[in-house]
Amino acid sequence: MIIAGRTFTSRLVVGTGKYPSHEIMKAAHEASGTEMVTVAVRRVDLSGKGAAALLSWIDRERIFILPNTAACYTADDAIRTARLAREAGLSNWIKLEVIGDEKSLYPDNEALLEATRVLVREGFVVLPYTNDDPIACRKLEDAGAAAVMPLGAPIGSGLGIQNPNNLLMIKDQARVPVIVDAGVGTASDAAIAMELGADGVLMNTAIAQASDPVAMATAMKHAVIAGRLAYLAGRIPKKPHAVASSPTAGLVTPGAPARS
Amino acid sequence: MIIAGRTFTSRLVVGTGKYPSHEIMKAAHEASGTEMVTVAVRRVDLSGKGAAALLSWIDRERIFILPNTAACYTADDAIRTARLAREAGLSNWIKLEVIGDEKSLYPDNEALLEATRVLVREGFVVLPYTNDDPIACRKLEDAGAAAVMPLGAPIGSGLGIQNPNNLLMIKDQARVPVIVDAGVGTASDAAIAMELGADGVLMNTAIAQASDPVAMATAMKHAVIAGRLAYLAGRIPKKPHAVASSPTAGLVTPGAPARS
Amino acid sequence: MIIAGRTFTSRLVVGTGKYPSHEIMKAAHEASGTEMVTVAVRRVDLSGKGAAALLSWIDRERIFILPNTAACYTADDAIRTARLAREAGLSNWIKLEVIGDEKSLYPDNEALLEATRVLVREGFVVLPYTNDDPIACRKLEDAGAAAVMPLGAPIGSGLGIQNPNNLLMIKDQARVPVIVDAGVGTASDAAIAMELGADGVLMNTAIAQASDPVAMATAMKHAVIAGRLAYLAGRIPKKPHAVASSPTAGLVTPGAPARS
Amino acid sequence: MIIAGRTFTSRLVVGTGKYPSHEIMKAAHEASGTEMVTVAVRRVDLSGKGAAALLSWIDRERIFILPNTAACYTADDAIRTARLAREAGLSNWIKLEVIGDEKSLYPDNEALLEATRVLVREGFVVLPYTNDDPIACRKLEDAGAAAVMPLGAPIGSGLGIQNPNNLLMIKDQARVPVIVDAGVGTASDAAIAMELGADGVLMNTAIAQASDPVAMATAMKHAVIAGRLAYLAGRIPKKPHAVASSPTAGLVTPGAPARS
Amino acid sequence: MHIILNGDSHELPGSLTVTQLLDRLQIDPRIVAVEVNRVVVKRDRYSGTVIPDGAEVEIVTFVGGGAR
Amino acid sequence: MHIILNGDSHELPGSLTVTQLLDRLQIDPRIVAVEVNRVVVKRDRYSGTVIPDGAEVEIVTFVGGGAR
Amino acid sequence: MHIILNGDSHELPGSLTVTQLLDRLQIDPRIVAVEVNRVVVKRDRYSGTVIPDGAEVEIVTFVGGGAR
Amino acid sequence: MHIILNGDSHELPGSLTVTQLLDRLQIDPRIVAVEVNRVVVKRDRYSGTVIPDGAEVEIVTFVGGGAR
Repeated sequence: MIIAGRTFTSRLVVGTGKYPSHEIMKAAHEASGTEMVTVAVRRVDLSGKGAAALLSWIDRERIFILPNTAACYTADDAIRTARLAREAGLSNWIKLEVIGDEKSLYPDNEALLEATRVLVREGFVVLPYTNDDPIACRKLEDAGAAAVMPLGAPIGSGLGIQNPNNLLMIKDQARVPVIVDAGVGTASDAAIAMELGADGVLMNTAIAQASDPVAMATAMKHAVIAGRLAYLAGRIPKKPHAVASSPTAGLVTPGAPARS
Repeated sequence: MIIAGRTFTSRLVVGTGKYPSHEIMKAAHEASGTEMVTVAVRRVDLSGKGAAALLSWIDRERIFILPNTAACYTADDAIRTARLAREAGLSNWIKLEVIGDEKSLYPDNEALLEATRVLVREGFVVLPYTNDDPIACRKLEDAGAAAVMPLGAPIGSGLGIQNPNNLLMIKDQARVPVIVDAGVGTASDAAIAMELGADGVLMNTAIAQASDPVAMATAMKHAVIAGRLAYLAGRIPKKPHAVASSPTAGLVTPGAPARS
Repeated sequence: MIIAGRTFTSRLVVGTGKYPSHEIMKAAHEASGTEMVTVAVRRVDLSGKGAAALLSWIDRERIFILPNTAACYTADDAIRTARLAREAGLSNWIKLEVIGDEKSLYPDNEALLEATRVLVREGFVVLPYTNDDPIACRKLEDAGAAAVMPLGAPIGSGLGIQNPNNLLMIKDQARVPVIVDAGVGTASDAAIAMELGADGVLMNTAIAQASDPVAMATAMKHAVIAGRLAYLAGRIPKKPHAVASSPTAGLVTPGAPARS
Repeated sequence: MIIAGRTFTSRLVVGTGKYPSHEIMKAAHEASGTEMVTVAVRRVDLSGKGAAALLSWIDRERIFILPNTAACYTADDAIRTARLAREAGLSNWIKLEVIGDEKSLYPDNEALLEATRVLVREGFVVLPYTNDDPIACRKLEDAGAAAVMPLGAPIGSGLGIQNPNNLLMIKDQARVPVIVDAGVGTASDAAIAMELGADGVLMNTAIAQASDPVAMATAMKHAVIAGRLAYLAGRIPKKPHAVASSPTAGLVTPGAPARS
Repeated sequence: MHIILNGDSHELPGSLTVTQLLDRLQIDPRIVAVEVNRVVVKRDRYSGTVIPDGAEVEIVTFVGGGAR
Repeated sequence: MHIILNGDSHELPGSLTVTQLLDRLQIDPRIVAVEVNRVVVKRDRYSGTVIPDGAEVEIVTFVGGGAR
Repeated sequence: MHIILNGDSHELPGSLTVTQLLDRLQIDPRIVAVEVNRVVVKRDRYSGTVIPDGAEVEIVTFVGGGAR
Repeated sequence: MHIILNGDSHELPGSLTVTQLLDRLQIDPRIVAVEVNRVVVKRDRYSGTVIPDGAEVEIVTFVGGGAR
């Protein structure tokens, strides 16, 4: 997977939140084989209680860090957060989130597009979190996004890919990598995303909140490889039951052919 | 729908259990437009408390009564219950149930087949409750069943039709009516069963335990008509997104035909 | 269903295109029980061949006509078309479509929002065709849309409701009617849309291109009633198989509980 | 996975038919990491054309050979074939198939049970191919089957697991290994089978008929590992959209539990 | 005299026919079926069938129930 | 005089009002709408609106179409 | 002498044991199984089993096949 | 001197540069970013940037978080 000229061997991008401990996070990152993790930007805790610095738990020799603008609800907030993230010295990449609704955590595509345009002009490598709308993805790409990151299902829902048809449409038209961001609940969900043609998958809760995050991280590593290989290998066609003697035979499950 | 020479205008068969009251049951039966209801056979309550006789709440002018062998776990029990039901004077029809497992309430097809053979020989009109196995359905038909009643999902589960492909296979081969028995949860489930080609649908919990049984009974009446008409009307084919230049074009979408 | 103060007894809105003949269209409209049909705006044919005027085939005593801006690809085009439609004298209602992509026929939500704002200011009753994005729907509502019309699946695809979760989210927040527009293929799809809480369903191809459009129109009438009643009646809960002795028992189908 | 006291490190069982060539079969077997392959029993070709002996293309150091009774339509045929297979000297294991219908290739459970009883008495290690009926699986287990092999979908259909609920029920009660046999089309299908708790997966067409069988075999190796680990890791619960104030909250989403 | 009636032991004053038993129990014969020692008694044999001492008697009727 | 009518060039004998144009084209004014140079002409202005030379004129009506 | 071999009629020069038959057919005995008149012949009985005239003989081996 | 630091009011002994503020707060400058009055301060300007009285100052760092 190549994004903005940078090559990633692993197609699995993971988060850094909601783990039981930093130790488990580190072990899960290693087990997942990931080469890119995303981190949030927040105010330093001034209470004196030096929280263990997150970055010290990430193996930066092997893992690229992708700051994000999680919890930003306007284009301005997201732009400001992106600038701070860049100045914190990691890179000029940003996982751009502009949340439209606190409950669903769905993106505000209008504000997202605006922020993408501004940040691309300022030289950022922008990876926007968007919904699974092919039109929004095309516009983000036209605005200079280095990848598009459509959601598979609501963040943290674990529902899996809700609308495979949309992902097919998005991938079919995209000239930048498509990374499914949010919605994965278990390994097969990641495999399905890859089988639909996604270039990568981003997940956090599915690993961090599993009963055994390290085992789940290993599962996800295998699932992404499995899904990618299956996509490339060319699966057998599906053969639903063919209803005899009908012009629409087998076309439609669970629909049915016309009878007189 | 013609079963054993008897014509039913309504394709909806309903139960008589689990209603909040006999009054509501009667109103729901009327709202559903049903012409056949199924009743269980149980020991008379000798405690003196004359439970309101069920049959007095059923409009036998319009509704045919189909006794069942619910709660029988062996072929012998089911056969004995069927004989008692016949002697109770309603008819020689029997909805044959031989339960294989208390938890799932799935049928024991082996015992069911045995009981079907015996009862058909004794002149019963046998309507066996079976699972959605095309081979079992064919054997029941060969044994003389007047209809086959495959389950859509576990009894009382409300999960809807779990395996549409199996129903298509069953219907495709059947020369007797196919009535989906069990698993319907809401109106669209009944419509789907009919769109798959089922000749009728039998349900109890979905109506009796709805918040408003009479409204749900009305919904089911419309749903069965809708599904049947849609089946006859010949639906448009499904057109999943066609991926232009891929060897796996369109294949990966759940429910997609092999070639669109 | 009340939209902009106008009450519709039927919750089914249908189209006027792709019928085998005007006669069949008229019969299908009648069979469907619809009280609102949508019509496109096009240049008059000047070739002298007076095409049978569409409007003469619509029973305007019983059916309200909703002009649309189909085939408009920019906000400007859609606005201009809406103004023409109003001047043609039927009403100030408009089914607003701004198409973003010729292949998918998905809406361009950014341009749609812009056109909605302009037309609401000009006094139109705007019913925008949008995708199933809760954030877009909320913004359209905030912009003054009289209803929101999220798609269930691509126009003409017949795939049915692709993302029920999105529709639940949209309906949960909406203060204007939600009409599922596009994607219905057969009766159960319409029932499902209504069971999810939609206030209405709009369809064209599913009826017009069915083998028997009039039968399918009747099916759809029943399906919409069935789905609405089932929604109001309060369905029974779904009970997937409960796996014994597990803290996550029954939570997750097709996922699975943790084991040691 | 331990069957009849024999331990298999790999949970993937594969077939030996329908490959483009023996060379590709051998490479696919190796890529899949399988430790058990199934072979059919057929009359020797007496035409003099010494077909390359299948067994010479199987690495018997690492791969256990499981003869099957494919294409047998009666208990007698299957029993006779099993006896021949045993005498051919590989082992006393048999993948027992008694086909009930040429079109669906579904098992005849009645005959299957009879053949299982006979062969178990004769000392065979019997692995019966059955449908996804929990009652049939329990009876096969009671008859002495060393594992049960329910189908996920029709043989060769590539439809994936059609009824996850049935597999959950089967696994929940089984005291012998459950191996999903037939129906897998792509990697995610295998992962789903394992996530449902299956002990193993058997497939042939999905690998042999893929555009690139070796790549698909590798995909399947990873998918089975991924699914197994995800099962053990304990996935996060699914959280469908919760509808605030509705009696039917969250119920209507396909696959959603009643309460999450 | 003693019989097993619907699973419970039951004392009778003496030898009874099915008709007499139903009458004694105040049960309308039109909506029940009767088994004596696991054999169904035809409706037109009620008055001619004497229940033997120690018999297992089942009297059943129809109650609500369907696909649960 | 020359106008662009529904995308095609069209010759007119001279200066016409919208009413006159519709009449000449035998179009029933009740079921169409008219745009002159991208501005909708109100129905009650048809007789008072003179179409300028070189104008782009659009005459539209309703046809079948819905969610395709 | 005449037998039915794998479904087809087959002429033999005279009475043969299973071992001799396999040898004549140039079949490696290690990867086949043999049935004579629907009864499996144990491998260690090949040399002692004489095929009767008119016998139905089946010689089978393993071929590719799985869950199709 | 008074500033708003990460949303809370904060007293300073006098005029400070960004470098001095971080030092005073014992914050490693390598893993934070600083905004003064909503403008990001470039890292190489820390020592030259004096924080004005009443300024809104934000000091941020990276914390765990992803697609939640």
